Amino acid sequence: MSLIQNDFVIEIATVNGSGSQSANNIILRSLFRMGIPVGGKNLFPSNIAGLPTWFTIRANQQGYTARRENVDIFVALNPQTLEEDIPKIKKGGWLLYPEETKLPASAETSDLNKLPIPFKQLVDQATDSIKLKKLLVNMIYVGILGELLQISSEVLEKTVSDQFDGKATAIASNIKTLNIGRTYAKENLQSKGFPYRAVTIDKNVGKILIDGNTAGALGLLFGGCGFVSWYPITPSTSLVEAFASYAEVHRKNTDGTNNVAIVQSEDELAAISMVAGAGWAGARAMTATSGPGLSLMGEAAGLFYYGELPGVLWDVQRVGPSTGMPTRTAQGDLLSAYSLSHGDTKHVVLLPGSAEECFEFGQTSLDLAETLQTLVIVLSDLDLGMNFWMADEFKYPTKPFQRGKVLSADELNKAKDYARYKDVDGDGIPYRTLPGTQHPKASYFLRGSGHSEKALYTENSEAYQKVIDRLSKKYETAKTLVPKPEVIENAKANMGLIAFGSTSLPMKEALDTMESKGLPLNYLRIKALPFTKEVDEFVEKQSTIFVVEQNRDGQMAMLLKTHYPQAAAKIRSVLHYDGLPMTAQNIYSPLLNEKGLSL
Amino acid sequence: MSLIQNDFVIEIATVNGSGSQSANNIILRSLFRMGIPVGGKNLFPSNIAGLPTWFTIRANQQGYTARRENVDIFVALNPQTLEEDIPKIKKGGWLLYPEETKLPASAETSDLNKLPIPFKQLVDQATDSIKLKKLLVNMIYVGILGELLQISSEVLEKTVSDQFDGKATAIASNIKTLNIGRTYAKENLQSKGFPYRAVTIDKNVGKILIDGNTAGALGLLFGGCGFVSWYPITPSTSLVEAFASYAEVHRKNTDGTNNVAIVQSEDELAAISMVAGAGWAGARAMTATSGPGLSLMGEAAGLFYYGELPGVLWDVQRVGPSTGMPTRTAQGDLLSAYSLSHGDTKHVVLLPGSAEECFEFGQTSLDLAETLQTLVIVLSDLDLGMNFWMADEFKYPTKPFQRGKVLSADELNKAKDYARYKDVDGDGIPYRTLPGTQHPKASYFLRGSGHSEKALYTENSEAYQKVIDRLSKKYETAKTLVPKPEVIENAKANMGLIAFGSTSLPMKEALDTMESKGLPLNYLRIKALPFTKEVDEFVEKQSTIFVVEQNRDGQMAMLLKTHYPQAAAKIRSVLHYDGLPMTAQNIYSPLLNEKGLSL
Amino acid sequence: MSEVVAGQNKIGLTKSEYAGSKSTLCTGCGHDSISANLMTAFYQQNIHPHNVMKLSGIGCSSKTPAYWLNQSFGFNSLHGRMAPVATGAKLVRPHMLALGVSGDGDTASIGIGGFMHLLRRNLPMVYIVANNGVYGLTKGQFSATSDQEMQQKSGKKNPFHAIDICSLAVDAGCGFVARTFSGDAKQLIALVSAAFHHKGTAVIDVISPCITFANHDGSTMSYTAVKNKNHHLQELEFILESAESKVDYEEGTTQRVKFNDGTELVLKKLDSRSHDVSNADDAIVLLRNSRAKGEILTGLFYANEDEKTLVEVLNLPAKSIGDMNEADLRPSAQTLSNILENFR
Amino acid sequence: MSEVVAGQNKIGLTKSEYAGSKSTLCTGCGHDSISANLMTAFYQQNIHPHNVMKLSGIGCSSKTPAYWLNQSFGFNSLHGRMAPVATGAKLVRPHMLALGVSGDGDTASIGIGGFMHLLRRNLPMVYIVANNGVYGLTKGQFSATSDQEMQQKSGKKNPFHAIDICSLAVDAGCGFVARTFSGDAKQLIALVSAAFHHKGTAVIDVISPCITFANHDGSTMSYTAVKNKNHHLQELEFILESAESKVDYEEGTTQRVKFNDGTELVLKKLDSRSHDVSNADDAIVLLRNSRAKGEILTGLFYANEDEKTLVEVLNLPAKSIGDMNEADLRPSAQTLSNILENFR
Ligand SMILES: Cc1ncc(C[n+]2csc(CCOP(=O)(O)OP(=O)(O)O)c2C)c(N)n1
Ligand SMILES: Cc1ncc(C[n+]2csc(CCOP(=O)(O)OP(=O)(O)O)c2C)c(N)n1
Ligand code: SF4
Ligand code: SF4
Ligand SMILES: [Mg+2]
Ligand SMILES: [Mg+2]
Repeated sequence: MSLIQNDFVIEIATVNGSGSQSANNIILRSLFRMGIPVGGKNLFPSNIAGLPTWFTIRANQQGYTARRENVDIFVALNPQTLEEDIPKIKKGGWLLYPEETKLPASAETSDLNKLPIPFKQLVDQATDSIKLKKLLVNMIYVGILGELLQISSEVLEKTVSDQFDGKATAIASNIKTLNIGRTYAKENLQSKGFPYRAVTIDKNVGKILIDGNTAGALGLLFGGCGFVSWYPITPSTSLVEAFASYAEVHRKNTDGTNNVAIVQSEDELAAISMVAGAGWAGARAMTATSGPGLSLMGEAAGLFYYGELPGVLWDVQRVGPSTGMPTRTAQGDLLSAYSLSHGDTKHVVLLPGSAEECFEFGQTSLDLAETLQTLVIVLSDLDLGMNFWMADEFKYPTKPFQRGKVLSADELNKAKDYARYKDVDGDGIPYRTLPGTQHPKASYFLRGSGHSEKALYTENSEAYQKVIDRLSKKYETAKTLVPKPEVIENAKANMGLIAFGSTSLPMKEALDTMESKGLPLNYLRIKALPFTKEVDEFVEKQSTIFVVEQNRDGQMAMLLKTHYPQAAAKIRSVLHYDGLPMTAQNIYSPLLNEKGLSL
Repeated sequence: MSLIQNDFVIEIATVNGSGSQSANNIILRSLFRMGIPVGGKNLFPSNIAGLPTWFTIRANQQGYTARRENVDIFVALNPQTLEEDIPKIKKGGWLLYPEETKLPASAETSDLNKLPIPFKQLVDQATDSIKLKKLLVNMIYVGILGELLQISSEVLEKTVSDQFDGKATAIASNIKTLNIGRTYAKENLQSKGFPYRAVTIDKNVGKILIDGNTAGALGLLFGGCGFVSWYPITPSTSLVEAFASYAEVHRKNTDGTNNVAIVQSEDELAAISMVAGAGWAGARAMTATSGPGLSLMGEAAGLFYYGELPGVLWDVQRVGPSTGMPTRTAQGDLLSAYSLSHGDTKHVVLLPGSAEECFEFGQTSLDLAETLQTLVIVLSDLDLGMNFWMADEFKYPTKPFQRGKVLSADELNKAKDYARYKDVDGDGIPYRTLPGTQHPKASYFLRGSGHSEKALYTENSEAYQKVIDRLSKKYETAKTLVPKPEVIENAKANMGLIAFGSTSLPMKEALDTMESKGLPLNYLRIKALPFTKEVDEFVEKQSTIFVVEQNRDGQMAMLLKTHYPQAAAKIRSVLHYDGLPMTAQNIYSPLLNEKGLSL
Repeated sequence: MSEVVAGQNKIGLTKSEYAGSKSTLCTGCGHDSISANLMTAFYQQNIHPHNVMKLSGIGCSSKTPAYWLNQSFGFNSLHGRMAPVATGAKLVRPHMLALGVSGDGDTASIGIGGFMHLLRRNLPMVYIVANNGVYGLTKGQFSATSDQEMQQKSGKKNPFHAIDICSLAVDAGCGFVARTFSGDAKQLIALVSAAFHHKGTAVIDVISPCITFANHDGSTMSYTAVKNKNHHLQELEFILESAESKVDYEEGTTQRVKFNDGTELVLKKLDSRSHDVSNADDAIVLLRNSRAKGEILTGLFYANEDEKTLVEVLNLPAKSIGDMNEADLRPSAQTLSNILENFR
Repeated sequence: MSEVVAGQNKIGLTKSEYAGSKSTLCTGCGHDSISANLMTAFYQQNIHPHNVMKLSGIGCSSKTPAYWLNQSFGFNSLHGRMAPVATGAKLVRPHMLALGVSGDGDTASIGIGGFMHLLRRNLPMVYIVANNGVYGLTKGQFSATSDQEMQQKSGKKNPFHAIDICSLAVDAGCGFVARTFSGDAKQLIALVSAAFHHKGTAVIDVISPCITFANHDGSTMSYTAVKNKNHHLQELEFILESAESKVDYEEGTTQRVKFNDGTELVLKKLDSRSHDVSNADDAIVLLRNSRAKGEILTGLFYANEDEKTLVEVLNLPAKSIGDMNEADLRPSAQTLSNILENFR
């Protein structure tokens, strides 16, 4: 038996509300602390308790931490899903299950190593409380996996105590249970030939393990967001809740007052409208939502665009259409976000592809919203927002906030014939004033109806057109200000691959695989709309462009074809839209297949 | 002096709420009744009374009835706008104005024939009532123009009495006033050399003169629309109000009950939601709105798409973004309508380009909504919806309603393993049942959340994907069912022009002009999304394609590039987006210019 | 009426024919009790599932229509849009019974506009608010019906006034307004049964504890809180005919609400504050006072069978619009010609 | 306080400095009177336009903020969204006075959700509903405040109940609820002046006839109807200090509403029904009865200075969020490191 070090996928099947989340976290984080690159994905149902949930952990020394199709080690605590779970396990993989579970026929015929575990008996040793048993049973498998993988007790126990953050009884009972599992494994499973091992290495120096929603919340916190209005919706809720809990502490003044206003609104129409009012009044303001909420914000989005109001709308995408699958991931809101609202409206869209970028764009989005005086839509997704991503420790921002062209009373004194909607600098970006500015020229009347450069009501064709043509120019200016794409050129390649957002996670693995199979590709990851000149250049250079995205209709490909008509004919779509986080195989399989290359 | 017969543009400038509308109508309709092709455009402000309004009438024997830039005969009843109005008048054109009006300097220097008219004095002869004077003064210019143009008294008076539909006193006083104007002109203006003449011809046999909103309302009436919910918004209001007033009479049973339910809702979210409920329950149901309302309907639009609910959303477009210019025309909602709602949603969109098509699509939209079990968005616009268009008399529909695949209890008895969302016929269109069907298999649970073919809740990737892939297939089927484009090939041409909607009105004039100037073009007018195979073929054949549309961003061009990547590079945009109805010159000028051809 | 067979109701259906799919709510959720009681009411009232439209918005509460009457027609719509969806459906099929289950977030937050305008229009339907004072499905945020000072699990207190579904409904002119508790089978079933027979909109605010996010100390809507604070205004009995009443109530202690089809709801006054339920002013003041005291007052607050319903206002015919076809909906060729005459 | 110069108010501004652009409404529109009276109130109350945020939705009424106080900061937002827009703006600049003008359609139809939740949150602002019972800007359709049986110009009758802005506001916990008539300068100015000093949301329902679409016989909101049906509940006088009152009222016939800044609104009871305006129950019942009688009752209905405002609930600091920058909004580098420790 040859050992397999630091390269395995564990999946735990259970039901939600059963408390396995913290157990899974402990395994994940312990591996992370051993310096092994890891990723964790929680596949949960859209209800509160009692339905199937799966948690997968991938540990991989090369840093391939995306989801992977075949599970090496499967912990089957949910007999209901066992039948559908068995096929997920790799040939020769390992199945841990409660000994009383009757395995389906498929388990018998599959090439599997089966480890029946006396969970009940073991947890009985840990506690007499029925309520606690339900929770602690999860620590049994933590202990067993810890022993099988040879995660040191020290690391595991430290992680447990961090997880239960000072709560001594909880820590003690969890460690006790964990060790019951551990001991059981030591005594009973050593001879089974379990090949996977976690070995301490040093790949995670300077790294953190975090979800994108928390990262985004931190970005907004350090980026100076002063106003948040939101209406709860999965999977964006945790972003605002994280922001609120940090702000609760870190925006609190010594007299107990708060340097932030957070309002849970009555619906999404109100949430985005509040942001409009707050942005107008001078706050760096934002709202967060998901698909249905995005649609409800359509009318107001047009007001931001046309009235030139700063604001950030953070959309954590889930599977549509309509209510869709609220707890599954997708990138299906791209087209809606880009042209959200009737009439000629188009938005600046940021596309974070990592936890670092969630943190960074939390700040950039506010800077751009104020600089460009417009709505900035950040499109994250459930995979990026709610799963566990490795990231470089976030860098403390040193640059001041970019607040754009705001005229104070003093500056107004100097300004000759100031007009709110006039292009003074040739970049399409006008100057604005804030309510309360003590100057007769400061006041103007913001409206979503036809207005002239002087912000006066108009139905005059030229006056109207002047303003909307300037808005087009401003959108051109945005191209020079939005985040530039990530580009990885491959000297051997003449074809290119374009992706964005959470598709970045499996990309390195996919590109490496394709290169090794004879399909080297140049790679560009778009981080924003409008497309910057780096995108122009990349598109021009490739002989064929594969656009990989997580939606059915190839929405990014549509936008690319539209913006690069000369290149439209060479654009091809690679689509994945089943609601599950993207794997490397989702990318390389169709491409290698099509090129007649085999794995 | 040579006479110009049946080829002139009259413009009347006044303020809204002054009652000139009926006077203008009388001139327009009298010319129409003389068999001369005419078009009438009302340019009105977004308030109720007191702001500038212009009405233009174009009479043209060749049938060029679109707006034209240069006015031949200008009636200036609004001194406030005179300064800006003067330049609109053609060199050598005619200006009628109240004698007491002080003309601006520009009027003195321009090459104009000025006819000061003693309006006050003349109307004083008509009535002593101050209130009536305000209204009747408009009939003075009707009389004068009638005389100048030599519209027979008989025609004019008959039109007046039809206009005031049996109200004897109103008819008498209007005719009296009209004749005061007429007499004045006969006595004072005959020597002025006014060259324009209206001469009876026979071009309008079998024609009517109607606005698209009324035409649409009639289409819906005869198309079997049984449920309407709406929230007032310009310029869609008159469609529903017309439908309601016809339904009031023609859907009334002898016992006073109504074969229609019309609900003025509290907002657009409610309006479209009511349509969803009504469509589900088996009615042919619709709502009408304009830009802001379209945006508010975004969330529900996704429910129609994914839940497969029939319904019609009639959007009479106005100028955006945001509130924009509510009384100006545009085609800026195309992209929003196409992909209305988050996630992978795409809609069937109908694009009527004439009053006939408003009538026809009033029926077709209901047929398609039920056949395809989806939302059908009809995109009209203010120009088509509210201005006066010539049309062939509408043909009474002879075909039965197309109600799609609805299973009765009897049919369910025969159906084996019926499933609501299953593709039985290979066209992507499933079978549905209506609430109340007395059969155990009839019931299903409609939801916008993830569902299987059996309409059961699902978060399963394959089950989910099966349904949304079928929706794509259904959209393919739609291509074979939606109205086919109008195509006019020109043997001399290798380039093509694509347009849609109200841009059709000036198109003949534009094409004729271009051909005469050495730029013959093939022409295709799109009537629907998705594009049909006729569009495929046309696009393929042209060496260059000019896409003419009334929006800033070239939205139709974007969709064409997206759908025809091979042709993307040859697609060029011709855009007009100042809020005014399209003219032939708006089309041919940029094209001739670019080709170095001169007028 | 056909003979009644044991284990079947008067229309020959067994109770299991009123069942739905398995609930996916948390064990112990108040909403599951509502489902169970609704099933009983439908069964007892001999309503055939085929004649029922069940509607909902989005939320744990709005999932429940999937858990009863599988043989009826369900529409799980959008968050906050149950009211207008029901309006469209009911107007097209007025003969069917429409029952909606919404949540407090679904009704009083995002859906308050639709709710209030439904009441103004008096759409014939039974409108149930499964009210737990929180957004269950998004994990326990306060809703607009959360009592002021109610605590979240985290200890965070709600700073805002609660919207009282019942006083709001009475002031909006709703002709059947009641409150009950999810677990109070007797009261709930009596109210729902009566609501089936009310001609217009019937609103029933059902306090329905969220066991996961609002069942702790500090929650004013926990099972314990409801137990302690629930005051029954009346004892309720729904009867199909005047003669049927099993109980002989003392003169003056009862009020009978008569529905147009001859059925009645008999109210036996239990509380000294028990008012004349035809008096809306008294109902509102009673509700306001009881709210101020922090109690949960249950019973029927207001009843009025005189207001026109939307179906009546629109004067819809006996034949459902949903069943109409060319003959009903397409005017004649002559009509078209006549109309077109005006455009010449 | 600086000396007052003739033709100027105490802050040295002339009345013309409170002017706005020329109105584009119909001649005789009630809304124009509201504008004129608002200007006077701002002038008289010595409020500097620079310190005012004026907000609106969409409608004829919502256009009016363009017609007064050109030197203030205006936000003509979206149809039905004035309330949330005001919420965002006011929280960011709590020191500025926020006054909104909305219509009955804007508030009671499409905007009812935002309105009710604004009231729940008690956002400090003056909320004026310019109420004409119709959608003026879209040509006279009934709105949610149209009285039942009110007729359109065409003779069509409104079949639905009116939403009563005032009883709704009282029940929702609003602490300043009044009604007046656009043309009643004295009452309107007194109410608006007092509203400027109220700590939370002040709702003033201003009956404002639409001369074009609702001024005919059969309209219950025409000038004639208002003239005939307007009953003043009280005579109102707003005073800056207790001592200032010019009138000496008889004991028992007056009530004084005191605001936290020492100003007062003196109410002299004119109607026998005149109640204690601190009693919400009485206010609601009074409003309901008066509505049933078809009269237009004007005056102050409810006042309560005790409820926390949203600014207080959020515990916002003296410095406006709108004036904050890095120093106030960006925690330290150390804080970031500490936080990141939890993600290792
Ligand atoms: C437009 C929209 N916004 C937000 C959500 C997320 N969401 C789902 S349910 C819910 C609240 C449910 O609360 P309630 O109606 O009280 O039902 P409960 O779960 O408490 O029974 C929310 C906010 C959504 N589905 N749609
Ligand atoms: C979303 C949206 N829907 C509809 C409209 C059209 N619209 C403009 S004003 C208005 C109603 C105005 O009524 P009200 O608020 O009572 O104001 P009034 O004109 O009567 O003063 C409507 C429906 C709109 N602008 N936006
Ligand atoms: S979260 Fe609350 S409301 Fe939702 S199912 Fe669980 S107990 Fe019920
Ligand atoms: S339509 Fe009515 S509300 Fe609008 S401006 Fe004219 S009078 Fe005023
Ligand atoms: Mg709830
Ligand atoms: Mg109004």
